[in-house]
Amino acid sequence: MLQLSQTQLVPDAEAFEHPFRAGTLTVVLGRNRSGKTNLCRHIAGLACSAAGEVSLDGRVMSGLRPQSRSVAVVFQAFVNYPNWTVAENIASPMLAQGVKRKDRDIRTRQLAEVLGLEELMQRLPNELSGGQQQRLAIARAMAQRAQVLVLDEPLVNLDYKLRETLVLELRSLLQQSGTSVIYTSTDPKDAFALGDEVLLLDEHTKLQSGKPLDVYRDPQSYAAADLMSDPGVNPFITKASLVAAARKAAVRPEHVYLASAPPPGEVNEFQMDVWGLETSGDETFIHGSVEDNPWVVRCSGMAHVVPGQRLPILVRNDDIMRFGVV
Amino acid sequence: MASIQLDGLSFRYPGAEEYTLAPLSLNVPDGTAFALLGASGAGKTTLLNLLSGLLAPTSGRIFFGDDDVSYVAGRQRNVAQVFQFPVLYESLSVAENLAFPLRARKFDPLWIDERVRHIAADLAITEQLPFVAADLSLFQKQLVAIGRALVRPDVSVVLLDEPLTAVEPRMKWRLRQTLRRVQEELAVTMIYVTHDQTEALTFADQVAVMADGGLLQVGTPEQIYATPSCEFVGYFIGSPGMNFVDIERLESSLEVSVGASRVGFRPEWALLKPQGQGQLAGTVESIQLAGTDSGAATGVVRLDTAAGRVAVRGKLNVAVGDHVGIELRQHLCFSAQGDLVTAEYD
Amino acid sequence: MTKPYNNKAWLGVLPVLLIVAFSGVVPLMTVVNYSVQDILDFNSRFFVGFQWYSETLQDPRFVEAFVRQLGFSASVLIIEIPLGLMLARGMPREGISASLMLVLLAIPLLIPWNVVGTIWQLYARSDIGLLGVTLNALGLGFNYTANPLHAWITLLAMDIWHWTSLVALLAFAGLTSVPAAYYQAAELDGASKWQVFRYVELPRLKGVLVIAVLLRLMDSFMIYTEPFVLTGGGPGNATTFLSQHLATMAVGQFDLGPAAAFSVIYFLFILLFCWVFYSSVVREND
Amino acid sequence: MTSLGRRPWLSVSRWLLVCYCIYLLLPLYWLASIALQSNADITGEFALLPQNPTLANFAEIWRNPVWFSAFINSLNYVVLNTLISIAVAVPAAYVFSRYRFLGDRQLFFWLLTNRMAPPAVFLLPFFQLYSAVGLFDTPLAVALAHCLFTVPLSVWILEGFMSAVPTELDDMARIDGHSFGFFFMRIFVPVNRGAIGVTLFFCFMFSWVELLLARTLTGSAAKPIVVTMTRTVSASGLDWGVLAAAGVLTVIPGIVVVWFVRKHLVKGFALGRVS
Repeated sequence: MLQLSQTQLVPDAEAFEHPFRAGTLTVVLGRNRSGKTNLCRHIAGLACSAAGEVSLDGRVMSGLRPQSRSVAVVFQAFVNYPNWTVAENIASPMLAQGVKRKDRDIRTRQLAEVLGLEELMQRLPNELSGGQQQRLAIARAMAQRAQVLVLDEPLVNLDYKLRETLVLELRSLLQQSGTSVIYTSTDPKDAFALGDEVLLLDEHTKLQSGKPLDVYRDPQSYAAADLMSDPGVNPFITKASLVAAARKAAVRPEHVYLASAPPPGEVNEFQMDVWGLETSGDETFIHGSVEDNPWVVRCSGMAHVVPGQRLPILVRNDDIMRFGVV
Repeated sequence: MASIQLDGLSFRYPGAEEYTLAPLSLNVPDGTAFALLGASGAGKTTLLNLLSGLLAPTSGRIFFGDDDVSYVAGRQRNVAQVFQFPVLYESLSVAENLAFPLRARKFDPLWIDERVRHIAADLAITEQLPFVAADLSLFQKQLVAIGRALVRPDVSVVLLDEPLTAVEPRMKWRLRQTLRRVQEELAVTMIYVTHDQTEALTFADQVAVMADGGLLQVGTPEQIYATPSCEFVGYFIGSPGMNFVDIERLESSLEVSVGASRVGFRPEWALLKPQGQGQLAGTVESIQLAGTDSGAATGVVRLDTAAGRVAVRGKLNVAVGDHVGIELRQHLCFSAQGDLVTAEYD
Repeated sequence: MTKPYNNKAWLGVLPVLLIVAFSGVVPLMTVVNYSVQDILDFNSRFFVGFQWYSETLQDPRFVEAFVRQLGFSASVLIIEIPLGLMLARGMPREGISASLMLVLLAIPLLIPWNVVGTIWQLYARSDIGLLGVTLNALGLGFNYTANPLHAWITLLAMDIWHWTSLVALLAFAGLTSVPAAYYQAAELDGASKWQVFRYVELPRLKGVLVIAVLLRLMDSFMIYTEPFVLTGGGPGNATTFLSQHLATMAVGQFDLGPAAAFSVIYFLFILLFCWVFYSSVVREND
Repeated sequence: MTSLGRRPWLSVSRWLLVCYCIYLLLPLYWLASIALQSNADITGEFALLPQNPTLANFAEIWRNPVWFSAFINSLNYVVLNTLISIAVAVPAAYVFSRYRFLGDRQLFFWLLTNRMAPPAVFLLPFFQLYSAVGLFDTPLAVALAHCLFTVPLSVWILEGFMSAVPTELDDMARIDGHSFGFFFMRIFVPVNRGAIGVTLFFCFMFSWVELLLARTLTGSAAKPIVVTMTRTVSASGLDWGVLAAAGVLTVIPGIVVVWFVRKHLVKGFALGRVS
């Protein structure tokens, strides 16, 4: 179990504690510049402005150099040794651990097969595609057989479709490995797809943590709710009766229904002035304003909506999230 | 403004055997928002460089309107391009940057100022006009780059090479909407290169899907999504993409077109049923949460079936290892070679 | 990612410090030491304060040499910087012709400075030199050993031959760092040649040009060997520059005090250039 | 790339480049032609092409121990200087590019001032210093003296190149468990071999061409080629042929070195900063 205590990701940030239970895959979710990379470097022992104690199974690692921590890292940029071949790159951590050549070659070949690099063994990293370079970095991290594996937004620089396939590969790969895995991302989909646990980071400090579905269902703050939806939650307006005495209230884009497809249960109707829409085929995001608050409605399939149209929309009562009830 | 007509256009680096861009023909009507969608290495940027005149075609013709520009130099083609990162005259002010192409073409100075102010207002960068380009934020710089491309009244086509790559995720949506709005207002022909299907389907009236230097399908976003011309397009569009199963593997019959050997269905076209029902039997292999719908958890269920792995989207009222039936509410038929066969579906 | 602060880094820098200090600090101290004393012989020295400094500054030969040096350095800059820039714009950027051009232009930078003097001596002599004979054949009565103007022109021609490549290669390095997209955008804009140079290339060349100007200024300011071999400072002392003047004073007449004072003034002048250079280029990058 | 977008306005600068190349090659051609002529032909009636070219002058150099040893002495201290400079500059440049430390900016500036120090200023003090230390008239003396100029330049160029190498590479090696030494020698230095090659060229360039310090710090034992050449002009009769031959021989090593590092030359000239 990896335990963080009095952790401040930047000097004046609010300190927090967090246990990463052994064998679990925790997705650290946060916007850009919310401290995700600092958290990764802090755990790995690399130079960064974070402070606080890091202990692994009770053993305090804070003072130790990265070399003597059992932590492997995959960086956001595809970092491989440019002058070594693919095989040498994968074998690098085993070389440092003094594993004998015979075993090294076997494990290198196994990992290369698992990550689809077996024909590229003698190639140099810059001859590989982006996806292959990141697979190489993942293979090397796994070759280390570290107790903790940290992946800092590993897929963000890859093509849209490649990202989708690699997330699947990573899921099966990481679950079998049995190590504690920390995976940072800005996309809540990764939290749902990969995370046994999710840790929300905002303004360089911990916001909330727990099972993805639990955190999604009852976020403890507006910011936590906002993080778990992409593109963010819809802020509720001043209608006192609806939101009772809550200081703040919001509803998730996917919980706003079109009048044409009403959901079960008690609903409230609003009118939305449509600005425009975005679609990826499977789902469509309708952007507009509801009582001059910017709102987004997510619906499945390709909705046919025209900018300037006034769209009747429905919100179920128990989909409204209320915060700071006085 | 001009329509773009390509026939048999291709490109191959001297000395290479296979084509970087296989011969293709395409017609882009004037004023359309056109997207070139494909993974990296699909030949999108090569096509763009052929249109901008940076590369000379190996074979085939390019027509802007009805004049043949295949071998005409870029400066005579009246083409504008927006790159992945903002390409501006860093030492000049925003106003000078916007006026530059107009001054180079010797338009009347008074008219130039008016035009620059009009475009700046359109892109909401009026206050930035006096500032030196180098001092702007990345987002503002890309807006100015777009302004430079739109400022010329006689521009025949505006080429955009993944213009949002360097922009922060939260700002992408705003830039996309601005681009779309301005494109409709000025009715200028735009060709938008991207590997991101959301950008392609959102921006374009017409989408061309490319892979390995070849053009697979051209159609409206709905056509591309609902009736992919081949299995690759079906799989490439949609996350997760379309499932494909061999017809003889199906449990029960399904109206199937003549000559079809495989059936394709999108995860949201299928429904999980109790064991024994539906056209396919499968065991749940993994569950991927995506959120809740009216309180119940929803997401993607991946199943192992006699015909291989499939993904079904819906309520997650199953657990790993359950044996269930899969009912296809909608499907398409594909030939053995993977091409769409005239589909019958309700 | 700002660089972490770590004083253990001094271990890596220590060897450099020792080597450079050994040949840099000790001699400098001795020079400064001599510059404030009157040394008759090894054991009789008198502290004379700034006497040598004021004397040197008023010494007409120093002032003449200084003016000549400024004149030479100025003319070197005026010709070599623009010429180097234009050459760089003409240089091929890809393929074997690019490598050949690089090697050809680098040659003069690799020739020992006295050999450059010798080459130009052989080349410009009016009896056996290709240039000398041709010019005389044209009836110009060219003789750089006798006529001060001819000596100056030959010296300048030699320096241009010797150092313009440095400016060209520096400018070329700056030009090749301009991403292709900027040229493409200018092409689509219909920008003219001049506009491409003024708005695309020049802004990116600022850093490199500052390096070129200051390198050429300082190196030309210190020039000794080539004029010594070619004209020996002659005819008369028409081409005696600062370094030569210092060398004759220090080694020749062995009056250590003034020579040391002269050296310190010379060094302070160079230090001034260096500070301008450091603050404009290096600080800009940090 | 078969491209239409080639910059058509190259013609003027390209034409100027060709003229300059001619201007550059003429004196070199003349040096070679003089080197191939006997003294009689040289001072005889003027001719564009060497009438009866002979290799006598080169043979004279090859046989004459004074010239030959001078050549070896020169190469001696140049190689020594280059090795010392690189051995010392590589770790320093690594540290400058990776860390901030007490007085790093001032030290970098001080190094720069040494590169710019006029050699003439140091003639006498060097002479005294190196004689006092007992190094006078040895290749090491000249090598060390040249370090005053080549080491700062090497640190400057290498620091420029090394800051372009992402620090994640160092982090990666630490996480893999490699010691600093292993990372430095097996990963960092090989990755920067292009930069080191270019720096080698700049050190060679400076040390090989310098005369003043080389002459001051050598007596007879370690007299380099550059000094022997100046002696020949003033002392013995003006044997132009042999002098030109020696001149040709001093040009060749430079060409060989620059040919090997030509690929990285441009980046080197950008001093690693602009790239």
